[in-house]
Amino acid sequence: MSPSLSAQNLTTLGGLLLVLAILVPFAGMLIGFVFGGGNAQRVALATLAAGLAIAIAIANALAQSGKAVVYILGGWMPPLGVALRADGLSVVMLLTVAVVICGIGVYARADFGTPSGVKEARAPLIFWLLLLAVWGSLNLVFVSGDLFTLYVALELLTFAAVPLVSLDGRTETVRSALRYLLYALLGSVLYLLGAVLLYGAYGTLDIPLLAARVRPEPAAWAALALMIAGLLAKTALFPLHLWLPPAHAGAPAAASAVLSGLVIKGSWFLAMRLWFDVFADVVTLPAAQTLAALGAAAILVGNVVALRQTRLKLLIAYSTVAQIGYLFLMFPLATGLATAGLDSAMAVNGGMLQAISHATAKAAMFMAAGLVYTTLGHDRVADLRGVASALPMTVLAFALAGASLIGLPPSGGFLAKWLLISVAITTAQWWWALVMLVGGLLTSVYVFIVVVRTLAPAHVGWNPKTTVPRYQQAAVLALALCSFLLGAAVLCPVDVTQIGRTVSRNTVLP
Amino acid sequence: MKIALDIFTIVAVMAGAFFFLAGTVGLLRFPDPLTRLHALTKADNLGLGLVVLGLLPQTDWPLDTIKLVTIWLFALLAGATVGQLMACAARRGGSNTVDTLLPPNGNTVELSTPTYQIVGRQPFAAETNRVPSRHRDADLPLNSTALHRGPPT
Amino acid sequence: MTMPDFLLTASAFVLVMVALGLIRILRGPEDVDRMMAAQLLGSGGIAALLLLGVATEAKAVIDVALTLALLAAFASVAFVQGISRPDGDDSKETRGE
Amino acid sequence: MNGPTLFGLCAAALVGFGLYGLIVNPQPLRKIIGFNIIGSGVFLLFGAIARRGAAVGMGGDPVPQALLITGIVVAFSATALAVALLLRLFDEGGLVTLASEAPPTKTTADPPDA
Amino acid sequence: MTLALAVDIGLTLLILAMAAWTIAVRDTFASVIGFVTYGLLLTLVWVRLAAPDVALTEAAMGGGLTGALLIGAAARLRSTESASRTERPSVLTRTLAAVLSAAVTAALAICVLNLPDPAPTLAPAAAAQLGSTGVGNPVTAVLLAYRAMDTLLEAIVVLLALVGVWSLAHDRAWGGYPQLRSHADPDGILAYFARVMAPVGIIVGIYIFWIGADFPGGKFQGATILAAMWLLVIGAGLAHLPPVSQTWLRVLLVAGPLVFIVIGFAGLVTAEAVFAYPNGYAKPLILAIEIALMPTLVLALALLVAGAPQRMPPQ
Repeated sequence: MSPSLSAQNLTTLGGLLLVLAILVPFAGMLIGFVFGGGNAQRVALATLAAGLAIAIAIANALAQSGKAVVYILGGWMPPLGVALRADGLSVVMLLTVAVVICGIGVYARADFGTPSGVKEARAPLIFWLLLLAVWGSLNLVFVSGDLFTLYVALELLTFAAVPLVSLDGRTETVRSALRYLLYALLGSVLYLLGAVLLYGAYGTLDIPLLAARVRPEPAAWAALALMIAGLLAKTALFPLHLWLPPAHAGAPAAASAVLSGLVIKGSWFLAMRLWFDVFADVVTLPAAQTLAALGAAAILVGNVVALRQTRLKLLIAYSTVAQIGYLFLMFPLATGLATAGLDSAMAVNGGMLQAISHATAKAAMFMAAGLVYTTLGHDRVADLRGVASALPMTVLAFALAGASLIGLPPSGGFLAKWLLISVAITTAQWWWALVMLVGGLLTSVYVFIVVVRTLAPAHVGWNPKTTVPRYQQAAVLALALCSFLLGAAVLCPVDVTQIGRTVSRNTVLP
Repeated sequence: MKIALDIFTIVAVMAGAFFFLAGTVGLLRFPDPLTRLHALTKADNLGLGLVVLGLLPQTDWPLDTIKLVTIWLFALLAGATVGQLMACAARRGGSNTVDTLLPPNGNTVELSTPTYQIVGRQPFAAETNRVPSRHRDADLPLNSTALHRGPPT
Repeated sequence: MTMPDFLLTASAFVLVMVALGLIRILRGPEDVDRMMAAQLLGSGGIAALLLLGVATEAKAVIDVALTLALLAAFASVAFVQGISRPDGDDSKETRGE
Repeated sequence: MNGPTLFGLCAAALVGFGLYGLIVNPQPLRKIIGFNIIGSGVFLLFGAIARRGAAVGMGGDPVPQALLITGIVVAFSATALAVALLLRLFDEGGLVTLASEAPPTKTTADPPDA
Repeated sequence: MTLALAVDIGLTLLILAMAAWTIAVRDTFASVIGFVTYGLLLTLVWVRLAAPDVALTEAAMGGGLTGALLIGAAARLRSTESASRTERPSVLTRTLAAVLSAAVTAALAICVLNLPDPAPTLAPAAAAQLGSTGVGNPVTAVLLAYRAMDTLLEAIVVLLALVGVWSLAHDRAWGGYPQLRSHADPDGILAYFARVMAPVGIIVGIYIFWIGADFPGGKFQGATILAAMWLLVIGAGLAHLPPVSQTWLRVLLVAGPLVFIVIGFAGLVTAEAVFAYPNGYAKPLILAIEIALMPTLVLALALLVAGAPQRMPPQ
C-alpha cells in the first residue's frame, strides 16, 4: 500500500472521539425516547453540550496531530471493515453543525417546551428526538470513510428531516413532506446505484482505496453521474429544487433553521467529498462547469422568485435555493486550478467558507422569521411595521445575516466570495465572478426591503401579540454574529481545512 | 435402492407437474372466479404435494424432510383458508365484511341452487356475480356501495 | 438425463405453468380474481423453488421455501382483508372519538 | 452470457422501469411502488456483482449480500414512512396527489415534476 | 445454452413482465398485487444468485410486510382512485421520462457488460478472518463483526422511521393505539387460521433466527416472520396493539441498539477497538446482541405496518 494510504488506515489518538461524535447523539435520542415527556428535552440539551465538547476535542486533536483523525471500527482493516476519518473539511463542518445546533437548541426551548399540565406532548418530544437524529446523521456523513455507511447516513438524515417538515400536521406541510421524501429517496437510491457500480468495478467501498483505484472508464463515469445526480436531488440544486420552498417554509421556525442551514449541507458535503477525493482522476472541467451552470441558474432563478414572495418564510426558503447555487460554483474553480497544476486549496476553502457562513446566516434568518411571526401573528413582508421597535436584537441579527449572504466585509460570505472571485480570475473563468456579483446584488435587494420595512414606525397604539423571551433573540443574534465575524478566519495562521487532505495535494494532473 | 428412489422421484414429480398443468388449464378455462378458485387451490396444492413427495428421498432424513412436509401442510392450510375467504368475497361481489361466512339466515351456504348453472354455457361475463344472487336477503348489509364512496368528508 | 437436469426441467415447466396462471389471474377484471396471485405463487412458486434448490444442491432453499409458504399465505390473507375492509369507516371512527 | 450478467441486465431494465413509473404515475402510492422497483433493481445488480465475486467455496461475496439485507430493511422503512405520510394526507381529506392546491409561483416547469 | 441458463432467462422474462405490468396497469390495487407477486418471484432469483440469506429477507419483507403495508394503503385509497387518475402527465413528460429511463438503463447495461473479468471480491478476506468471529455464516460475520456499525445504524434507521410514523398522529391521539384495528369475527375462518398459523410461524421465526449463526438466516429474517405473525393475529382480532405511550414498549424498542452500543464500547476495554470482540467470546457476544435486537425489530417492524396512533387509550 502506498505510504499515503497506510497513513490513512491506522487508528490515531483522537479516533475514539469520532465514534463518540456519532453515537452520543443517537444514544441521547434513544434515551430521550424512553424517558419521553419533559425530560426528553433535558436529555437533548445535555447531549447538545456533550456533543459540542466532542466536536471541539476533535478539532483540537486534528490541530495537534496535523493529520487526519482516523478510527478503524472493530479493528477490521478497511477493505473488509469500516474506517472513520476526519480531515480538515470534516472537522470544520463538525464544528459548524455543533455550534448551529446548540444555537437552535437554545432557541427551541421556548417553542418546544412540554406544556406543564401534559405528561407528554407530541411535537416537543418528536422535535428533540429528531434534532439529535439530524445531528448524529450529519456527523456520520462528515466522518464516515465508507460509501455504504454514507448511504445509511443519508437515509438517517432523510428520515430525521422529513417528519420535521410535517411537525405541525397541516395538510399542506404533510403534502410537501411527502414530496420531499420522494425526491430524497430517489436521490439516495441513485447514490446507492453509483456505489454498487463502484464496488462492482473496484471491489471496495473505502474512499482512500477507491481514490487509488478509480480510473476514467465507463463504470466510473456512470457512477459519478448517478451519485452526483442523486446528491443534487437531495441538495435541491436548481432543476430539482421544487420540493424545498414549501417544505422549508411550512416547517416550524426551529425546524426550518435545521433543514435549511444544516440538512442540505450533508448531501452537499458528500458531493464535494466524492468530487475531490474519490473521483479526483475522473472529473473533467466541462463536467464541473455544467454543475456550476446549474448553480448559476439556481442563483438567478432563486433570487428573482424570492423577490416576488409575499411571505417572509417563503422568501428565505427561495433565498436558500439561490445560496445553494453558490455552493456549486467552487467545483469548476477547483478543477480549473487542478488542471492548471496549481493547488486547489483556495477554491475549496472558498466553498467551505460559503457553506459555513450560509449555515449560520440562514439558521439565524429562519429563527428571526419565527420570532417575527410570534410577535406580529403573521409574516407578510408587506406590513412588518414596528418589528424593529419590538425586536431590536432580532432585526439586527437579520440584517447581519443578510449582510453575510450578500457578502459585505467583514462577513464570512465576503471572504468566501473574495477567494472564489480571485480563483475565477486566476483560472480565467471570469463569468462565475460575474454571476456571484449579480447574485449578491439581487440578494441585497430583498434583504434591504425586509430590513427597511421592519424599521418603519409601528401604527399608533399597536403592541406585539406576544413578548418573545430575550434568550431567543440572543441565540439568533449569536448565530448571526458568528456568520458576520467569520471574515476573521483569514487571520488564523493554520489553514485548518487543508489539514490531512494529502489526497488533494498529490493529485497534480499533467 | 438409489435407482428405485430416483425412479420414484421422477414419477412423483411428473405427476406433480401434470397436476400443475391441470390446475393451470383449469385456471385458464373456467368462466368465473369461484370455479377458478377451485382449480387454483385444489389442483396446485395437490401438485405441490406430489412434488414434495417426490423430493423427499433426495433430502437427508431428520430436519429437511420434516421441513418439506411442513411446507406442504402450510400450503394446504393457506389454500383452505384463503379459498374460503376469497370464495366468500367473490360470492358477495368482493365488498362485504369477511366475518360471517354464513348468510344472515343462519343456515349453511347451500350450493344446491347455485346462482348460475355450471352445466349451461354461461356467457363469460364476470358481472354475473355482481348481479345480486337470488339468495341475497334484503337485510344483508349492502355496504358494497361503501367501497366507492367519495373521500370521507 | 441426470437427476439435476430432470429437476431443472420440471421446475422450468412449473414456472411456465405459474406464468400462464399469472397471465390469467392478473388480467381478471375483478379484484377478487387478482387476489389469487399470491396463492398461486404460494403453491406453484414454492414447487419451482424446491425443484430449483434440490437440483442445484442448495440446502438452504428449503428454509426459503418454508418462509415463502408461511408468508405467501400471509399475503393472501392481507389481500382478502384489504379487499373486504370497507375503507370508509376507519377514518370516520377516529374522527368520532 | 452467464447467470450473473443476465440478472445484471435484468437489474438495469428494472431500474429503468422503476424510474419511468416513479416519474409518470400521478398517484403517490404508484410512485412509492416505482421507488421500490428501482430499489429492487439496484439490489439485484448488487446481488449479481456478489455472485460474480464467488470464491473460496462461497456461493457469493458475503459483503454485498450483507449490505443487501441492510438495504432491503432500509427500503422497507422508507416505504413505511411514505405510506404513513400518504395515509395522513388521505385522512385530512386532502386530494391525495402531489400537486398542491395553491401551487407556489411556478418556476420553469421541469420534467420530473413529482 | 445450458438448461440452468434457460431457467434463468425464463425467470428474467417473467420478472420483467411482472414489473412492466405493475407499472403499466391502470388500477392502483392491481398494481399493488402485481408488486407483491413481483416480490415473491424475486425470491426465486435470489436463490438462483446463490444468496439464500437475501432470498429469506426478500421473501419475508416483500411477501409479508411490504405487501401488507401497501395493500392496507391501497384499500384505503380506493376512493381517491378516479380523482387522481385524471392527472395523467402530458405526452412531453412521458416521453422525457421514457428517454431518461432508457438512458439510465443503457448506461447500466454497458457498465454490467464490461465489469472486470477476474471480479474483484472480498470473499477471500472475509473467509480468512471468519474463524476469529466464531460465526459460521459469512453473511452474519459481515453484518455483526466486520461491519457492525452498519447493523447498529440499521436498527436506528428502523426506529427513526417509527418515530417519523408516530409523529404523524393527531395531537389528541398521541399516546393512543395505532390504527390497525380489525373487525374480523372471533370465531370466523380468519381467527381459526391465525390460531393455527401463529404458533407454528413463531417456531419457524425463532428457528430461522437461531440457525442464522451458521446457516443462512438471522435476526432480520426471523424478526420479519415474527412481526408478520403478530400482524396476522391482530388482523384476526385475537390481540390488540399496545398504546404508544407504554413504557415497556419503549424500553423494548430501545433495548436492542443500546445493548449493541454497550457491548460495542465494552470491546474498547476487552479487545483493542470499539465493536471489536475479545477473541474466544465473539460468538456469545454476537448472540447476545442478536437476542437483544430481536424484540426491537419485531416490535418496530410490526408497528411500522400498523401506522400512526389513531385512537386514544381508554383512560
